[in-house]
Amino acid sequence: MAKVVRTGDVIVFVVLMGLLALNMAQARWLDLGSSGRIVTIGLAVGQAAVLLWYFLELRSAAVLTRLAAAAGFFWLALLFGLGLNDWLTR
Amino acid sequence: MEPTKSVELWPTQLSHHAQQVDWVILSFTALLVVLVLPVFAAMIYFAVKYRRGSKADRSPSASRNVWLETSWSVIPFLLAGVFFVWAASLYFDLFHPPADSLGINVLAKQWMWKFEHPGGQREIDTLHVPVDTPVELTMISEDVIHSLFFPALRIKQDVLPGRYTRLWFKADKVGEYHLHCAEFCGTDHSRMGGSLIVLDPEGYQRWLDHAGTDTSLAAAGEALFRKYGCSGCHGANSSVRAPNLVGVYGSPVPLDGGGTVIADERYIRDSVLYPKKQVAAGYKPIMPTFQGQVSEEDLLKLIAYIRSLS
Amino acid sequence: MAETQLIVHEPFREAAQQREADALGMWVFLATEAMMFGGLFFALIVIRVIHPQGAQEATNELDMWLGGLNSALLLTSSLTTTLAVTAARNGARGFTIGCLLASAALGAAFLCVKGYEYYVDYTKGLIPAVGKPFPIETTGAELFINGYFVSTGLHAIHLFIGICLAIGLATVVWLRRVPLPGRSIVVEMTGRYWHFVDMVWIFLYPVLYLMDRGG
Amino acid sequence: MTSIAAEAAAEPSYLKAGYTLRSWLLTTDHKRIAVLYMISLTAFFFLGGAAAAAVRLNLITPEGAVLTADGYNKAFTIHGVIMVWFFLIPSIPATFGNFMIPLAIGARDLAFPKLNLASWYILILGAAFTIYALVAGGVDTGWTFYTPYSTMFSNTHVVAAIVGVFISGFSSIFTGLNFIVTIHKLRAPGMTWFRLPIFVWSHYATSLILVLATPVLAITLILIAAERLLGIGVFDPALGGDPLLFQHLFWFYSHPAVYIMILPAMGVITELVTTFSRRRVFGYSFVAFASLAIALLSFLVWGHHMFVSGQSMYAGMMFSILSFLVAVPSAIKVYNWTATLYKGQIALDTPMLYAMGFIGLFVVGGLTGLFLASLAIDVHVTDTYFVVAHFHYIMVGATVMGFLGALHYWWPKITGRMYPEWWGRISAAFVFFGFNLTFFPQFILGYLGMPRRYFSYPPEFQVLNVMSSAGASILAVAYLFPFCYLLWSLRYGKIAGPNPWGATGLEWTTSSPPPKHNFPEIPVVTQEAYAYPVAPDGGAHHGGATHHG
Ligand code: HEA
Ligand code: HEA
Ligand code: HEC
Ligand code: CUA
Ligand SMILES: [Cu+2]
Repeated sequence: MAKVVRTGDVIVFVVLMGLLALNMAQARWLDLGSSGRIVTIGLAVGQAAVLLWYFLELRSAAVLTRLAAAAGFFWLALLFGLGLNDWLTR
Repeated sequence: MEPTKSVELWPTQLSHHAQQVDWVILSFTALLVVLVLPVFAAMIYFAVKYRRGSKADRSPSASRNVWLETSWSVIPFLLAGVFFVWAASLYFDLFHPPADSLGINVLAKQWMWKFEHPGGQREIDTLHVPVDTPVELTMISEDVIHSLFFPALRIKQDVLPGRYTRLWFKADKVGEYHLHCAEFCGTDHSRMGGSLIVLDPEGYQRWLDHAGTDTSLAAAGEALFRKYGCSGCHGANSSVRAPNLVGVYGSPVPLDGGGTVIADERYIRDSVLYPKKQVAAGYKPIMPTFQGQVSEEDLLKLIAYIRSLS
Repeated sequence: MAETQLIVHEPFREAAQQREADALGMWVFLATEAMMFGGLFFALIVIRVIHPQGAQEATNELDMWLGGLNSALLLTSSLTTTLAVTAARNGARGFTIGCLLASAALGAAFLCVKGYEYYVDYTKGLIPAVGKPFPIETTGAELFINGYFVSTGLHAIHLFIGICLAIGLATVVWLRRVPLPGRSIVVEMTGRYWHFVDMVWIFLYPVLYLMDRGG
Repeated sequence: MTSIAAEAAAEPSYLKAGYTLRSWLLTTDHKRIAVLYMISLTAFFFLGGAAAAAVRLNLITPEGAVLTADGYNKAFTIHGVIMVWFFLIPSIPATFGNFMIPLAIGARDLAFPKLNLASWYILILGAAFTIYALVAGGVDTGWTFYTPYSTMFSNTHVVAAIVGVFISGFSSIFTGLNFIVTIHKLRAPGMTWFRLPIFVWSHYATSLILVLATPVLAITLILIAAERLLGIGVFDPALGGDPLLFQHLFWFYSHPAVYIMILPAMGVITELVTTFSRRRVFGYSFVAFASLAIALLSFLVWGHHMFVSGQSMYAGMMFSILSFLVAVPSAIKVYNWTATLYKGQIALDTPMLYAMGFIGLFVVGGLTGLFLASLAIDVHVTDTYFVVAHFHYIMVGATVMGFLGALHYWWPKITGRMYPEWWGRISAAFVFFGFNLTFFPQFILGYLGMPRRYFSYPPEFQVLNVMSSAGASILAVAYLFPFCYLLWSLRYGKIAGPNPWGATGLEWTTSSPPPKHNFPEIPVVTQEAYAYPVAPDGGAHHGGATHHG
């Protein structure tokens, strides 16, 4: 069993839960004003990065696989960046 | 003054802007012809000279040339860039009407255009304007998206439900011209048009007098201001603490929670329909929403009234 | 021994090639899924930008503790999924089956909590087109809540598919129709999908429940 | 391995691998699936064409000659929907891409053959919904489904049509996914990226767009359907929603989609120009990377469809300059094709005529695209026939010509028969003439101020409209020619050898039509693409590949 349950995975899980707790606490008890949005998203991005890197094994994946994963995010950044620009400058 | 029925190959130029747009497209065309004529000529020339079996010189030649390729992609782009700037600056002007424009309200609905002059004169599908005077249209739709298009002025602007859009022009020739709806809006989209009638100033005045109306927009707005109960709070001797609307129009309003906005048509409209969206600093958000009670047409009158207070 | 069990299917010439192709195919598929949810996130953010007030009031209607519980459930299911993949690679059949079923159970628990939340929303009149009229007057609030239903609904559908996959996979592993570790790639691919669905929630939760809360 | 190879050597052509309907409908052979696509897409093209015929017929008189206003609105909507989603987007990729990519890279099939078959069924299912919407009474929103008209005001079969388009999107996504994985993972030994034919590069770029843009359309259509059925209001101003949000999401997909429609055709043209001038393409790497550049840039310009929509002025300016930027890689392609002709051995066979027609019409369409990208010009001509002319020059003038060029070029490979050359050339000339007569007058109409989607129009526009309709009838006949003589050639055409054109490319090294498993043995590539000269019909011995074993 020791071979199957790797401590690394458990640590990653703990980190993920920790980030979740941090995000909830921040939203509930801290009033960060307008930078709160960035903090919330930042913590989520952190969680997603950990998930991608470890659980989704990008850590040991081929360059091509990493590119495929990055492509999705890059193109979403295009949508958000160019798209929001309209509302922010109207 | 009937729109011409014969074939025309170039549309009338009714404004300085129209002339400019024509110049942009004509000179841009000239540039592009210069850029691509060699391509077409070379294609035909090669097709003849190097046709299979011909005795042309085919000594080996490079199958790539980075400098050549870079230059024929970058130079046309830079040349075209001039036209980007020119066209963009004309576009910029379209967003900046002169301050002394004659303001006319436009209400679009399936399938008609309603125009309201400041004096309260109203017309449907026909718009009378004075020549050589900047005219600014404040437009809103009661249903779907429409688009007001004046080919002779080379301008159009979508007319949205829920938000004012603007269009301005200065017609410089007396006459009658087409106006169309250019955004697909259902069954009678193609019939949602009419005429733009440009009159000399006296003619316009005469038209205004004839089109006669008992009340100007602002006066009608004042009546509505009482009818909807606005004056109950905003009136001079009201017991409710609400901002005095005298002089509000066009001036900056500090907002609750920071920031300021210029009180333009859009802001006033939002204040009436979505009062909680932007609350004026120092007041309680007690103003009720009038959504579903005040029609777009009445809103424009209320705005005209508030505007007349400054 | 892993490779001997691997059957090479038609267009492929060798096992490694097939494996890489499957992996790449899965990632490309996940990228398309990301774009699809991305459009929805874009809509939600735009609503937050144009109606900050309404969106905030709507956010306050959502129960961040139930949402947080759901986040925890899904993160745990991601752990069990990872364990399943490792176990499959090691040929530990029983443990693989156990972990897959645990993931499915955690996913089902998520859906139950979500269902309960929807029920609470129903009693408050938040659900569009049914029940009581919408309680909040501020513009944008109703819009935001509707966006919440579309996005959590779409996510729930994805999770439901994931649960079916996990149970189905556990069954075929149990029946030895998917021999382990030879075909552990199948567990791996299902795992990828599962983690992805979790990742969507990782973003949905803060965007829907946490952002701009309070006030 | 060896046993498969021995089997393949004796293998009959893919056409003879079974004659039952079942052997076609359940095939996983990419070549047979390509043929299934070809048959269904031809049907869709004629269906969309019939709607175009109704449109043009109606516009002969200013008051509308044959239809009612509603009927007209439904006609151009179904014309746009069918032509875009059920003809042009799948056209070249799903037929020639499907057939040729595995052959061109030396593979036995696409990476996921079953998924490939599923893509075809998905497309047909989508088409079934769309056609249901048509026969149940039609849709009248235009192919752009603009809100709030489509969500709150139209009382036609919007949801059925949207479901049809939504489903067809998955066909696109799966095809793109299949191509990406195939091109990455199934290239024959020695087939490096820089030995790939440009046709494959351009399909790779197309697939990127298919995979990254289509899902956004899917979610947008879901939102529309939800709004129409449940009133969720995301695009509804009455609830505070913003119709411009719809437009942003729609064009985020639909502008890249127009490059889905042109990139594969550009790949075809590169094959045609090199084959028929027996020259290596000038500046291979520029042309290859131009495809990728177009794919990337295509995602940055969508707002140029919204210059007068009420979008912010700054957004308009940004999208305008970015649109100018897309012209750069397109210019590279055009100039490099021309340079390829230099010192070539040019033969003006039918496919080459289509290629030259493509270049000419694409340039006109592309340059008028630049006019549209220029802000002040677009304010005048947007939503007029100028735009209609622009996109027909590219989509019909260029892409459909590219499709016909590909059809003639690969016909011998697909069917094993030659088409009649004389008829081919005559029809190409007719298509070119009919096309220009149909669509050139529309540029003038547009600049004069005739709005698009108009059932009736001011009488002074009649002369130009009649010209356009006359051109359309010539065009219709010109499209029927190839339909007839290609069918004829299936039986009576000259038998084609493996390489009738003397072209490079692995597809020409195998027999015509190819055996079920494409190659007797997986070829090993030792040369760059377009390594001319090659002797005609010596395919198996010269095609830039050697066979081992
Ligand atoms: C295959 C389809 C296709 C393609 C490839 C293109 C290519 C381009 N399109 Fe087009 N377009 C459509 C299909 C297509 N379009 C459709 C369907 C619509 C209408 C949708 C609707 O509303 O229904 C539309 C609408 C449309 C608009 C909006 C019009 C409006 O509604 O107001 C604009 C505006 O910028 C535009 C621009 C361009 C540009 C800049 C290119 C460029 O990519 C063109 C690049 C090519 C060249 C420039 C030519 C080659 C270059 C040279 C010969 C070198 C010389 C060049 C230089 C000076 C740099 N298109
Ligand atoms: C790939 C795309 C594609 C293709 C190939 C075509 C092909 C053609 N299109 Fe299309 N068109 C669009 C895409 C396309 N179009 C789009 C996206 C729109 C916008 C829709 C919208 O506004 O929402 C549009 C709109 C559009 C309009 C504008 C309508 C309006 O705004 O009011 C017009 C008008 O002339 C037109 C004409 C034509 C013509 C004459 C052809 C010809 O090339 C077609 C020639 C082919 C045939 C005619 C078929 C030949 C066979 C037969 C005729 C035999 C069977 C027929 C009968 C029995 C009658 N099209
Ligand atoms: C119940 C009292 C009440 C009524 C009735 C009322 N208002 Fe108001 N209004 C307020 C208060 C309080 C404010 C300031 C807080 C805010 O901005 O919401 C306000 C703000 C405004 C503003 C913004 C002015 C500024 O300085 O920012 C406008 C414009 C306005 N109201 C117009 C109207 C019109 C038009 C009507 C009638 C159709 C109306 N109001 C009816 C109470 C009222
Ligand atoms: Cu109003 Cu079109
Ligand atoms: Cu575009």
